[in-house]
Amino acid sequence: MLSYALRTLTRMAITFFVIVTVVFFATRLSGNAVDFVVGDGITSEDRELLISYYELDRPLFTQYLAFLKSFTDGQFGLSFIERRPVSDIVLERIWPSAQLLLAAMTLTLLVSIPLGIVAAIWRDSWIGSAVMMVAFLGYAVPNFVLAVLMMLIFSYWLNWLPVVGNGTALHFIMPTIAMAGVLIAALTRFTRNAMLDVLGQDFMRTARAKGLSEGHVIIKHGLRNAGITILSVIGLQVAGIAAAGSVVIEAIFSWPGIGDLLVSAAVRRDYPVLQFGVLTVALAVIVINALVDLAYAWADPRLRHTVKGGN
Amino acid sequence: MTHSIAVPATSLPATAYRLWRGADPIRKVAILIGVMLVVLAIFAPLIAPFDPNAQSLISRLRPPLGFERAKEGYLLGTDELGRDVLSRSLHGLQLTLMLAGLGATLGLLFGGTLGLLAGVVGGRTEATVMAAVDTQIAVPFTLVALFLLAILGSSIEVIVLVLGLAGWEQYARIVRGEVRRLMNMPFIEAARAAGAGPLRIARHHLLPNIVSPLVVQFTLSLSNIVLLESTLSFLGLGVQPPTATLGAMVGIGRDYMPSAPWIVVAPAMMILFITFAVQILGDWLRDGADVKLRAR
Amino acid sequence: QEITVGAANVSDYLDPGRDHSNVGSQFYYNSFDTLIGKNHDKLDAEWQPALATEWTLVEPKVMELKLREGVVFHNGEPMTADDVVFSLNRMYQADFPPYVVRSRDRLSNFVKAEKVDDFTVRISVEKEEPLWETLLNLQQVMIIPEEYTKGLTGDPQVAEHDDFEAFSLAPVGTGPYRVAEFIPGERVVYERFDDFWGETAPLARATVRQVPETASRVTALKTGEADIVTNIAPDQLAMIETDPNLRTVGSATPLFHVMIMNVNHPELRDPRIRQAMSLAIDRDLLNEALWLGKAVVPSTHTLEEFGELYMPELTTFEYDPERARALLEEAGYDGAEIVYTSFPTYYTNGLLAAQAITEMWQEVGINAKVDVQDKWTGGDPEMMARNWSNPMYFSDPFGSFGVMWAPHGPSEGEGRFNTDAEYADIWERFRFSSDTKARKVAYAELMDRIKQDPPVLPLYRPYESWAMRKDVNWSPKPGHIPYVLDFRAGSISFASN
Amino acid sequence: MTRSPLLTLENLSLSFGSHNAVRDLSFDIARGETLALVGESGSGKSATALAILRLIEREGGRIDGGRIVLHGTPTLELSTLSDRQMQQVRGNRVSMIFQEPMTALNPVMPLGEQVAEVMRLHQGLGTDAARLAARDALARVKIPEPDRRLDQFPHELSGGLRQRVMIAMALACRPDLLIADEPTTALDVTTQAEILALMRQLQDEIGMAVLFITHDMGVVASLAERVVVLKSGMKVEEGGVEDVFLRPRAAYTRTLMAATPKLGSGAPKPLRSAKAPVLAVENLAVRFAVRRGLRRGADLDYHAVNDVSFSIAPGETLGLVGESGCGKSTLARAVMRLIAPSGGRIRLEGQDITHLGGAEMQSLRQRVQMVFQDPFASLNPRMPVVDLITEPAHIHARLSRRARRALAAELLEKVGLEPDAADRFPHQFSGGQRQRLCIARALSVRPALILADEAVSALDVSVARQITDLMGRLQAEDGVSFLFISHDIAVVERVSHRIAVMWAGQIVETGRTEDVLHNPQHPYTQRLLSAIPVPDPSRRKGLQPELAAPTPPGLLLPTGQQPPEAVMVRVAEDHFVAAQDGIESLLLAIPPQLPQAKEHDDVSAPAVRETQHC
Ligand SMILES: Nc1ncnc2c1ncn2[C@@H]1O[C@H](COP(=O)(O)OP(=O)(O)OP(=O)(O)O)[C@@H](O)[C@H]1O
Ligand SMILES: Nc1ncnc2c1ncn2[C@@H]1O[C@H](COP(=O)(O)OP(=O)(O)OP(=O)(O)O)[C@@H](O)[C@H]1O
Ligand SMILES: [Mg+2]
Ligand SMILES: [Mg+2]
Repeated sequence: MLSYALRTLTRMAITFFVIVTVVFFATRLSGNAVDFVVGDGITSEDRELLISYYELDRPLFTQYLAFLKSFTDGQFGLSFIERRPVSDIVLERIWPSAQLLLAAMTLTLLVSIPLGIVAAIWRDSWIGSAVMMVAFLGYAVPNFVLAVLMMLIFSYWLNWLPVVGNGTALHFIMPTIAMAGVLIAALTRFTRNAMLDVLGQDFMRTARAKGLSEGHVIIKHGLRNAGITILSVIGLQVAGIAAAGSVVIEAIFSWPGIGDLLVSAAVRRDYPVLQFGVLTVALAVIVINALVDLAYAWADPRLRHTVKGGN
Repeated sequence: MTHSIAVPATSLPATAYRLWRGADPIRKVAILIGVMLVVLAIFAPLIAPFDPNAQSLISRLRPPLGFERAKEGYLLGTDELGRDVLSRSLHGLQLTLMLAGLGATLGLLFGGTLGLLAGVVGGRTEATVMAAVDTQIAVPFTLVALFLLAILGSSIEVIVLVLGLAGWEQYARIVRGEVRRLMNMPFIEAARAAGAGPLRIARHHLLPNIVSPLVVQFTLSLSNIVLLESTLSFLGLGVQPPTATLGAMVGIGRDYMPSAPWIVVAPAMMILFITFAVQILGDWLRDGADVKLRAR
Repeated sequence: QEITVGAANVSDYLDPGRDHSNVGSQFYYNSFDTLIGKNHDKLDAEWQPALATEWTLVEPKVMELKLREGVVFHNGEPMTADDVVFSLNRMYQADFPPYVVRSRDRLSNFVKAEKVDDFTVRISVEKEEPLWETLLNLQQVMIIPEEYTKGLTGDPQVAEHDDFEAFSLAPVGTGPYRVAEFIPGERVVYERFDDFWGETAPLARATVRQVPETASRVTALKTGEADIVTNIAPDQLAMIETDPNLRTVGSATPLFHVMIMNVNHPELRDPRIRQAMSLAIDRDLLNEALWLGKAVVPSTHTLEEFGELYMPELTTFEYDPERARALLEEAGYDGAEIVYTSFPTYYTNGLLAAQAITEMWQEVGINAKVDVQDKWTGGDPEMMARNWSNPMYFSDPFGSFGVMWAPHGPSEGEGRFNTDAEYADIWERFRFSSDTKARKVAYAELMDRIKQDPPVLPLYRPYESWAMRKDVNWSPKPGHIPYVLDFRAGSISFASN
Repeated sequence: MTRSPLLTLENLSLSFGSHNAVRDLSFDIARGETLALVGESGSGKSATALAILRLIEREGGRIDGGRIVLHGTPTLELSTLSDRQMQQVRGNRVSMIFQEPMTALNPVMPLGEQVAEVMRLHQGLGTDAARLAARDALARVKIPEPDRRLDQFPHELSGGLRQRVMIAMALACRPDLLIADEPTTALDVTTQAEILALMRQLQDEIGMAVLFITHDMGVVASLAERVVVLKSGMKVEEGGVEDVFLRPRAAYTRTLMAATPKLGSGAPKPLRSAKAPVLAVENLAVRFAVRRGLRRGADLDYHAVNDVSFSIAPGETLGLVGESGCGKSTLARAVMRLIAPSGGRIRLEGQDITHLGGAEMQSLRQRVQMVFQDPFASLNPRMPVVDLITEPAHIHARLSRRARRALAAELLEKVGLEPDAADRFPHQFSGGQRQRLCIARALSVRPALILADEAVSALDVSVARQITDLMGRLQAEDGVSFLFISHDIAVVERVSHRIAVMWAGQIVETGRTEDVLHNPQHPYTQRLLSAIPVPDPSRRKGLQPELAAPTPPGLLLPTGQQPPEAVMVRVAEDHFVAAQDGIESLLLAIPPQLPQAKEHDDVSAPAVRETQHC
């Protein structure tokens, strides 16, 4: 178990280091920050001046070392654009994003697991098809179209829901739904498939032969097994989908989140923010995945003891 | 010597036909829509009444026929530069389907090859590939796309490349997982016992058996790519104007959703139909490919 | 009264000295003062006492200013000559690179400020300055507290770079509103500053919140989450106007959207090609179509705000596709692809105009293509043509055309514009003649140079719109530089209903 | 004897879609009686069982007609009950155990919970009471350390133990009727014997009736009181077990009886050939790295095959027997060089192939072929038969398409399949036919040696018979040698010239078939032989294996350590037995022992061992 944890940690560390490096060089390759940071209309001598002020004139490798070193000072440098410690900027943005993601995940789980089960049980009837159709709809609408559409209906016309920021619980409704749309579609489909796999297994027959009611069989025996499979994808796919979704959703609902921050940092080549932001997100994803892995290993007794000692 | 690769009875057309016969009406409708879209896309240049890029600044933002201020001949109205929305949608459909097809194929080739390599070779290669997969999973793809587009510029080729890279890690994971599973199957051992080398095993024994999960993933990534393309356009990173893609039309047109919704409706509906049809197809193929379900 | 403004953009930092962006201009006037003020209700310059109560030229190159007594900074410190000298010299004798840049393009004639006594300062210039008041009314020379700034980081006695960096996050000025909260890129919260030296601010609190998506801004206005929203594209106006609770205001902002051309690009070296590019663009059509006719299409690089130097009579730029074709022919244009680069979203209608322009170019036979780039490419030798804007940083041709097209100025510095001794000579006359007539003549000469060998085409003064609740009385004032959100007394009020 | 019926089936007809699985089936089961339902694979046995529990609809089937009546209080007509009403019956009055002990248990639920669930449901027990009851249920099926088991999961138990849990679960509510659908088919003989003994004992305790489904006539003979024989969904015979075995009336029953291998019905004469062996294996060892820790000492190796030596002469069949997991397949795979041996030498037709490189090895592969344990899994599901069975030949000789077709036709004929099979895919064949495809594939290169790994274990007796006959024919015609791997000793006896008994990675006894079977020396061999059910009701004996299991050496060892080496001791001509150093002399001193000697009658509980490495 200990060596397993150690291996996982090492692997995480390596992934992290690779990301650090790739992100660093990718940011440098993708255009000179000066063009973005200081903007238009400066003379070449001013340009030189600013380049050296932003320390962009140092050799790439020195910059890289400095970047690595900035991990130790707890601030991770100063944003080129916002002129404040990167850690402040990123940390301030993470919580709203996490909240939104959490809300979206909760909604997703609440909706898609029952839907997936229904779709699996009635896979051959119209109910199953209908559920899947609805789920697919979630996949079929670009999330920003869904977001703007909701905004027009519920705010512009009906004036029921607020659209700016994350101030109150009401603020969560539309962003959460817009973000969960794709997730629900994905997870419903996944739950259905996992459930279908389980439904065909021998132990389900055993459970029925015991005289358990159908509901009990499905929930206690079926879902428990399917759940493990579902868990394994949540970390993998969901993180990616959510990260992609958050960029758009945050922009539309003026959500002070990290997705929005990263895109604008990327667009403006705010290297320090971009680097640290990507790393934070990556770290979050890595940690979430590791947690999911752990949860997976914990939930699946077959993985709980990798090797049982000999006798 | 001609090598006729075995066409299993579970080949795609056969599977598709079997599925079609057993399909419920909803699915049939969805598939018909899909087929119709493809036909529309192929014949877009013939059907489209106007040059998709021809502007007419004086007749911008005209609503579809039947509404006040509509412009003669412009069935679905005009966009923010007075271009025909219908013609742009049709051309956009064509380009979008092409981008999605190319992108998904690229992802399949790239991710699939890496996954195959990882699964067959194992060891260090596998560790490296899987580390790359982990890395990709940890870095939101939107950012990768952003970097690539920034470094390489956003020409169509680069966009195809970017779209192709989206989801490569899924292919790699799937292929590697399948390969690993298959490598433990006795029939692979049987092939080795027969004297088959690694290449033969990969080509004749692994590939045919990975096809169906790949097909399913392919359909999934097709619709993912359509959505991704629209997200890129939303961020202003998509195909360069004035070229029309569905994503670009929706992404740019979103500002007009309150004031001139018709700009967005047609392309958005097309996106909806495409992804919808593709999803159903994929789901369907999955059911068809699933031996366990078929045994019933 | 409190209001919330939904702005398309909120600044990433707040420092009037280093900033000259269209985004930043929105914010400074509420919180900072200049030495010499201006009547913003008027188009023409009418200078008013602000932090300085009197100013006189004591020598041809030295101005002495009497400072207003009893002025207090937002942090409670009283304003003295030390603060003024510090504020001015941070620009005049800049060594903080961002200040150096701003100082060089507009304040290079200023040598230093000196304290005479606690409420008197002297400012000296290198050459006799015809634009004293104008240049003392600049955003860049707004007054900030010395002690506070120096004390922000490191040694409290020394103004380090980091002090200025820190200041831009926690700005302190003398204006009627203090910045109570500032989250870069997200929101600025103003609170009424009770110790303001002038007329008390009408609002107890004003929040400017970034709402980047157009549809979201309009919706926020509908839901009441915002009282005023900025940057409404002309296409959206009609829809808002249909709502009985809302209204819109707008004006042709003192700024040009321009098309710049790289005179040094191999394909464009022949001026006739650039003239053709310019002549092919039907700017009135652009205005009609994209701006619903509300923008202003100039015949030369001039703005009404220039006062005496306003010269609408010059025809430096015009639409003549026939001549364009002829010139292309003459120049032997070989059908080389001419790329028009555009920011994707920065300028209202920018990308649309770009597409329309390329279409117009194609009309006259130019093989044109749009290229969308997020970054500034003005310094890129590959750049052929692109969109840009030329704001009026202050109301003088020097504050608009002059900042960008001076000899060794930014445009030349970026290598897409050339000047020679003759140009420099005309420039000198335009910049420093004490006689307005002479300046006018010189400016006309410059315009002629531009016409002969065009590096730029001003497309139009864009029509910028704000939308707000019907009961909010606010509109952009004619005397301001572009985009200023002026919430001072007399600038905003509410209809009682 | 008056029989009071517990369950009556009247004219039951079942179908799956358009396929009629069972037609017009009638029989009844008396209280306390054991009825065996036998028949070839696919004859409708499971369908009948599922119909009784009314689970058949769930599996996609249907009851077309007939009645199923469960007598008692109250008498119920099961065929008309609603699902809700059936839930009161299932697991309570009628319960069922299934063939596959691994997959029939929920892999992620603690065993205790799986058993307790039934108690809570049918006996209304509370959580704690149910847990206690579950513990007792586990104890009743003689699971050692029942307390600990409550919180274990299925994968932590050996197949035998899992099956006990299944039984505990099924018997938890003391049902009137227990349906056992091939409960021991997946287990090896010794474990099977233990389970059957247990079932018999519990049946006596509880007094329930048992509907026992199997196709193993040996099991039937030793367990059942009455027998119903099914063929293609129809009852062909019904009667007392003695009648059916001794005086079968239906033709099908007679075929079935004839095909059933009976231990002691004679082995092929030992070969006397002076020719050099086709295969000679010396001191072969195979290790698997099971765990690689960070520290050196933490590495564990599993010694699947240890110090194994044997040889096979041309035209000879060596039977390799041993319980599941003892290393038979691993040995075969090592001989094929599919896995690298970690020690010892392999000589094929005189050539040392232990360390041959890939290319050289490839050309030798045509001399030795393998028929894999699981015929379905060893056929690529996406390849048509013509390509499948000619693949080895194609790889070695690059055949043209036409040549491949011709070869395929020839091979198919040889193994008794229709030529049109060439264009079909593996899933379109029955188990027996697939096994023939595997053999055909092995034959495509005219090998000198075929390693047949459990080639008939998955088949029912009549089909198995056909396969072994086919192998015999091949041997006679082409002089092929076989390494015939099985745990079914009766089959091995019929085909093998010599036998090697494998146990815990080692060959513990080897000799001529007759000698080993009639004069087993090693305790494991003795136990194995005693556990085999004899398909003859008149020779019914105590069901428990009569000998306690010898303790196997630990095979999972820290890297570097070796399992104890056994020494082969010659006890008769060509008959060797492994001996640990200590008992070697002892063994040599003791005169040969006959397996019939019943010295252990009083030893009751068979020692149960967890096999954690299978
Ligand atoms: N779910 C199903 N769908 C369709 N046909 C089925 C299904 N289950 C069984 N069958 C068919 O019904 C027939 C009877 O099957 P059943 O499982 O009862 O056979 P069995 O006698 O138990 O065989 P075995 O010994 O192999 O278990 C077979 O022909 C089988 O192919
Ligand atoms: N790749 C492997 N890694 C680790 N252990 C293995 C591996 N392959 C087999 N084993 C172990 O080696 C032992 C022998 O396995 P093998 O398959 O040879 O048994 P067998 O005698 O053929 O059993 P069966 O009758 O069930 O086929 C088993 O305990 C198995 O778990
Ligand atoms: Mg069965
Ligand atoms: Mg085996």
